[in-house]
Amino acid sequence: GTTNTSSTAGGGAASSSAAADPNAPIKEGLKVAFLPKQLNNSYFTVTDRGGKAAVDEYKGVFSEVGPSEASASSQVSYINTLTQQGSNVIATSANDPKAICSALDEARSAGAKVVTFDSDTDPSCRDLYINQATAEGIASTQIKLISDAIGPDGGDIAILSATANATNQNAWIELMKKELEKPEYAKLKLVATAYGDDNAQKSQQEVQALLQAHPTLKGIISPTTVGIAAAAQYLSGSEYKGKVQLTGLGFPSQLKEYLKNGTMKSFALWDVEKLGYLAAYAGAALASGQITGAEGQTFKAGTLGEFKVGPNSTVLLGEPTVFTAANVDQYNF
Amino acid sequence: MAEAQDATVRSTRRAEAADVPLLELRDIHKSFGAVHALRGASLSLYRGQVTALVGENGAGKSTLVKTLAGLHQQDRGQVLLDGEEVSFRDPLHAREAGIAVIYQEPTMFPDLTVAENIFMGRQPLRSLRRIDRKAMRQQALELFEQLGVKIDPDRAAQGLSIADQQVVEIAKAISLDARVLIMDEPTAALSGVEVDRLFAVTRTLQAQGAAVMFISHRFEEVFALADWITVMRDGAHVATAPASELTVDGVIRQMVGRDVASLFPKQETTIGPTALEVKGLSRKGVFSDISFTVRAGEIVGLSGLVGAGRSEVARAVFGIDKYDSGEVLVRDAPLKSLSPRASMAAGLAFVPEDRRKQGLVMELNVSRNLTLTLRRKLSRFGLLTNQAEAQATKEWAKKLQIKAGSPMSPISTLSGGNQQKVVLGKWLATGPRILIIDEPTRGIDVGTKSEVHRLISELAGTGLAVLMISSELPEILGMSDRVLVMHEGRITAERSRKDATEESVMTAATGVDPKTKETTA
Amino acid sequence: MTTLTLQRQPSTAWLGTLTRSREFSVFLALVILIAVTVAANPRFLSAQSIKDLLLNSSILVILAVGQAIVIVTKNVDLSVGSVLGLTAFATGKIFIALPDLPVIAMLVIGIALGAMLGAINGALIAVAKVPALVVTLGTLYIFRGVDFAWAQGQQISPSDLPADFLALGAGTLLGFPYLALIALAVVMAFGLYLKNLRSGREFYAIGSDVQAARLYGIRVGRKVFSAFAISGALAGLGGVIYAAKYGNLDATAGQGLELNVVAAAVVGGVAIAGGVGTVYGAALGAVLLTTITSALPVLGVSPFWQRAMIGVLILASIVLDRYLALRTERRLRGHDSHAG
Amino acid sequence: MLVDTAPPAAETRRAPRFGFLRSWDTAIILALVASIIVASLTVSGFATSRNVGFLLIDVIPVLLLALPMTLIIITGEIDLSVASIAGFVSCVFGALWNAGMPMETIVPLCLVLGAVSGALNGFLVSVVGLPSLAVTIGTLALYRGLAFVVLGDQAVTSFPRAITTGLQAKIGTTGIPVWILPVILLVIIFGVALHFTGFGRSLFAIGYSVDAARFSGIGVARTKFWLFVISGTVAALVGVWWTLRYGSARGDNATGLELSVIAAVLLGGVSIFGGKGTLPGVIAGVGLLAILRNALQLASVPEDTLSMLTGGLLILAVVAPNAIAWVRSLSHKASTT
Ligand SMILES: Nc1ncnc2c1ncn2[C@@H]1O[C@H](COP(=O)(O)OP(=O)(O)OP(=O)(O)O)[C@@H](O)[C@H]1O
Ligand SMILES: Nc1ncnc2c1ncn2[C@@H]1O[C@H](COP(=O)(O)OP(=O)(O)OP(=O)(O)O)[C@@H](O)[C@H]1O
Ligand SMILES: [Mg+2]
Ligand SMILES: [Mg+2]
Repeated sequence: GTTNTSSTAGGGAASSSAAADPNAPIKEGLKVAFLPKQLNNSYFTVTDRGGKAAVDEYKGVFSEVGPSEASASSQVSYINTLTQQGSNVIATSANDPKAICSALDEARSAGAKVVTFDSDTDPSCRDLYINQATAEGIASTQIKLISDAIGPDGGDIAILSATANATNQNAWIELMKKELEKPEYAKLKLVATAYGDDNAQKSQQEVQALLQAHPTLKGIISPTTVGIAAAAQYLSGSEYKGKVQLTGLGFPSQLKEYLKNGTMKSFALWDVEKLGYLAAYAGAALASGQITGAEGQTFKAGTLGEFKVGPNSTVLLGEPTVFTAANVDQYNF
Repeated sequence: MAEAQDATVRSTRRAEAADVPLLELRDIHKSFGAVHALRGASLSLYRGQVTALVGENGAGKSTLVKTLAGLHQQDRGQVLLDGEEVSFRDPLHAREAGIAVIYQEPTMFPDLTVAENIFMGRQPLRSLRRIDRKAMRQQALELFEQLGVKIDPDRAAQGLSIADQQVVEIAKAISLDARVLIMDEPTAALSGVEVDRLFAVTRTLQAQGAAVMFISHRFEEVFALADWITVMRDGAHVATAPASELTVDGVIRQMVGRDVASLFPKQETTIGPTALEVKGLSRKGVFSDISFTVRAGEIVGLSGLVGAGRSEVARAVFGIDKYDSGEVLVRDAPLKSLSPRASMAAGLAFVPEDRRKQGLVMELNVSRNLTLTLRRKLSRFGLLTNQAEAQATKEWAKKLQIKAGSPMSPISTLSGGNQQKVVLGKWLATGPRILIIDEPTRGIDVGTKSEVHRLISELAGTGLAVLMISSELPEILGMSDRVLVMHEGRITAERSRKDATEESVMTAATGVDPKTKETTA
Repeated sequence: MTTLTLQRQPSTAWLGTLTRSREFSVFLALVILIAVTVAANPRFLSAQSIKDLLLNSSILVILAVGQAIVIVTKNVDLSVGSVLGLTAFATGKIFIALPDLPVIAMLVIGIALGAMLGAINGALIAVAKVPALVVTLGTLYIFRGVDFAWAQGQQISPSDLPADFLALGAGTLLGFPYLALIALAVVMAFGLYLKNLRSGREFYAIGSDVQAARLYGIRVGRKVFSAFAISGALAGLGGVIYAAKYGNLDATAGQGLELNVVAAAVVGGVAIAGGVGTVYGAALGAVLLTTITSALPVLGVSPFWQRAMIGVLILASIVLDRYLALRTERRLRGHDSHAG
Repeated sequence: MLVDTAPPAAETRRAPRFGFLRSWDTAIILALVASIIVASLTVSGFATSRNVGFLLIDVIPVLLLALPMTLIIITGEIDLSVASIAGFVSCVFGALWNAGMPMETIVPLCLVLGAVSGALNGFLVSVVGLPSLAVTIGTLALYRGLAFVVLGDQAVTSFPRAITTGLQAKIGTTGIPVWILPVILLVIIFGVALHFTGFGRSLFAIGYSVDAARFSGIGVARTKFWLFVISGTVAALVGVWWTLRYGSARGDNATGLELSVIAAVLLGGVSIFGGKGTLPGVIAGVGLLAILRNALQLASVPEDTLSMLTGGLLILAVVAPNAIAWVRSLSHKASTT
């Protein structure tokens, strides 16, 4: 109801139903706000850095706001504030796919464009989702990495996740389980999933418990940056170093020590900075009317080149990068 | 010791005492906000002599003590020690100057052992400045022996009866080997035996040259111990004279500025049907097989030594504490449940012995305290207003002549006696049929005491059944229609008013025949 | 009244005292927990696993000691998690600026920084005479805010820290991790101080009855101030150790730790009402809580049940505490004083 | 008549009708009014009906929880488990909804569950006699744990849009949410109970002295027990509200809310030691924190500053009254000498 009326009143701002003009210039002075899951989280510090770089390129006004602890309710109050401030673009990573929906609806009805990145919301309450890598790609890469690290004999593996509620973690875990059903991974057996709550100490204790409860454990996948760093730190100082393999998603800067000292052989991550950069450009494209979020539309994202909107109003950044001792020094995040 | 001999010893000592007092207070003034507690108080303490300080409740005695102890700083006036002016910043400073104080209200560390309570901050040390626990225990035992009591130095202070707490306080004060010993109503919680022991110890200290100040509302104690008596009224010095030159009536007249009517204005009443009946009440380790009745219009005195378990019986009857077996009947019906609420509903009222902890909420004002038991009664349609409370307060403050700044004054700013009146008031206002009253006049001055007694008597006259616990034998004998005596958790005697004599009650209370005791001594 | 028995049986009395003590019951619970876990999985008692347990609990032990001292004075320090976070981050920043700083110097700086933060708490509480719970809840927010404002999302990695500093976190001496030895030293030092020195006993006096403590001439304000400074200093020490142990630091280190620290002290028999408890108990409580977190997954308890189990254990331990206190009280009643 | 020993001090003469408003409460209410005025004038976008709507709807959970918390803290206890109970109830709500139970049955069941959860706290505190700080640290972990036991890593989000948006309905164009009205009614009920009934009087007495309250015939254990039951029930209400407002039932709902609630209550002038405090002060405390947060967010003040500000205000709340008293005593001394 309110969406239609307010978007016509909003003048230039295009809505999904309006036609896109791929050649429209990016408006100057767009107010672009980044709302991560949590401030002071190193992952989002990097994405937002990328976002700021993009916004500076197209002469927008960048701001970063967010809660100090990852919770959906405090994101809602920030979305409300942004709505009230008349933001043109809200780029957010959702702590809960549903909980921030009605606030985002209200923001969009007030004329803001909503881009989600890293963690999506319900597709109906945002204009575009920037997918860092396909969930399938993330899952299959990690299974492949652990399989390669353990070797052809296979064995028991475990997953160390973040919190039990982390939506994308849970999606990846499901897909990893599917991936393991493939015949080439017949010798790998997932024996446990533990939750380290993205807390270093808890993560380490969970790793210790996994190792004791499953003496035959050969490998651990930790698809969360806090978890993998804590696990690597523990393994490197324990008798399991080099005997139990570790992989997952982590920052090269945090983990290069452990690649070099033999605690782990490889891990993966997408280019986090580019994720924020792309989200900022996608928001500008939406707010300038270049795209509406419909499938098949294209827009140019600064130095990253051209991107195409896929099904479900999703834009894909690319496939994850795999880091090994050989290439890790080339990255600075 | 023979009295005459004692008196001569005292008068010689007085003659010896030089004119320079060991400690002297001159024209002390002290205000708390608008309350002018001291307005020209003076006092002199001499080496080897006991000075008693007497005055009505609220006269400013305790305030003077606290000024001496360094707890309060006077607004005006001088404190002289050995003729030199001093000013005590804090209690430590006063203690270092050789002043030991027993405060009116015991100050204890409930979680620490008794020995540690005595020696906190002065614990005996061994190598490396470590505390020597063995020596500490030994010294505590020696102190208790001197006081003739047996308290385990290693037990926690928690759970000590008020009397034992007072004993620990005394032990603490004498362990300081102080030059000046100040005792603010040390005997209020003690019974005759302990009081005698305390006096013996005091006399020893006195003989060693200490200056002693002693506050009490019991004149027999004042005259038994003191060389000098100083009278205060309304925060000011009234008179100081040798005890031997004074009489009880004279002192009272100076204290209150008028003559006091009879201390025990006992009215004859017609005794009605049984109001309260207690049958076979027992609680393991505290009291056993307690049975008695109290009838309408009757005052039953419950006597005994401190620690006999009287308060515990009262608490159990009122529903504060649980009991193991037995029954409490109010007008032939058992109480609905074991709770103060049920007891109040049945018409019981209970004035507890420890007014600061049990009787009053010290942080609330007079009005809120007085009406705390009237929450339901004063409510209209479930709502309670300040006006209703103020009305009730005015009425009872007038009836009991409560001295306070205003109904909104914090109760903590009232003197002990006036606080006690508020406790009485809050219970009398409930219109009870049975009143249990534990130490009704503890720490109350003569004037007020006589009023309280008159009040109790009058109430009994209107058909109230009263169970009165008291450690003061004259009070028991003067007020009771019937006397029950407890000893070690059992009722050992019951005497009618005419059969109750000091001797017969004491015999039952101590479990020892005084005559036998004398022959063995 | 029962007759008095003042004579004790010296030969076995200490045994009775020991087994009746609160610390003993915590210790017993710990032993039972370990025994059950080992029965289910013998690897729980392997050398590596014991080392892990010691390492895991050392930070909580150190913080619990400080907390115990504060709680004994009838106060509470909720800011310890934030103090730890701020010092941990400061440690990283200082090492980035001064990579050659000796490890010992860093420990001293951390302790001093923590003591300073604790002194802010202590000063507010002692001078302005305001409740500790409120003040430290306030500084919990403030110190964390400073941490956030300083970090601005910055992350410190192990590669930013000197190798010998990281070795402090993982290294061992005669098979004992350095961290466990530091924690043990802290526990012993404060344990002896609180029990055997006059100045240590004053903490108990204050917690037992402040008013009485004043009358005894104890300088209450100064003493409470020092309790908070100690707690802050130990949290500062904990922060440096945290940095050494985890290497990866951001501004969120130690977030939410305060409840664990208070829980450790409470489980260890330090009464919230003040005046009761020992740092040994608090330390045992910390080890017990850490061991529970380690043991539950080993026992195969579903991760979803773990938190609930910790709650149950905290409740069980305070119920036990109450039971023991009641027993003591009953004993005191049977054992009375006056033979007048 | 009282026998006046001295002229009563000036403050004792104050009209007794609103005597329960102590100086700090008055100060905090004034601060609230002042912050509203200043924010309206200086922060663009603050004084709009949309923003008022945002503000009021976000303040509901803290406001609700602050009501029983005030009573509990006044009796000298504390309840740290409220947010965990809300989270637990939220998960049970989700699980029952998933199981196909109608809303009309679920909501009362959830309230009962909250009451039972509170009753466990109440039992341990009042009957067993344990310190509430320790007990509710335990149940904080327990109930949050049970929330995860119920829903595990799942979230239930299939609530009808009609209900979730209906909760945010506004009264006409005022921007004031409809659902604030029953909340205000509850505030009034709690306020009257605390300040104008015998029950309220007994809470203050308990807070200052449990013994004296018991000896005055107040059922201390019973009162405390029911306070915890009420607290649990209100927490359950918040759990239900939270679930529907955000359309999502999950284990971590309302995490950490207890500290915000306690901060607001203490800021409102309630003494953590019990015995002292007023409901108007608490409402002002809740409002002040919410308005400052909202206004400063609108003014793009960063989160770390907001958190420092919250902490600073809390400390100010306890330091200021003492500082004022100290200054007064100085000037009093100066005038008497
Ligand atoms: N801290 C205080 N604040 C305000 N008023 C006080 C304070 N302490 C004492 N007073 C007042 O000072 C006066 C003297 O009190 P004090 O306790 O010295 O009397 P007292 O002679 O010891 O009486 P009692 O025999 O009842 O113990 C009383 O009016 C009392 O209300
Ligand atoms: N709080 C308590 N906890 C445990 N035991 C107690 C407690 N208070 C008193 N007792 C014990 O109960 C018994 C009776 O106590 P108490 O001295 O109060 O008796 P009483 O006859 O009422 O004396 P009085 O009324 O003269 O003080 C004693 O054995 C005492 O040690
Ligand atoms: Mg006095
Ligand atoms: Mg008694």
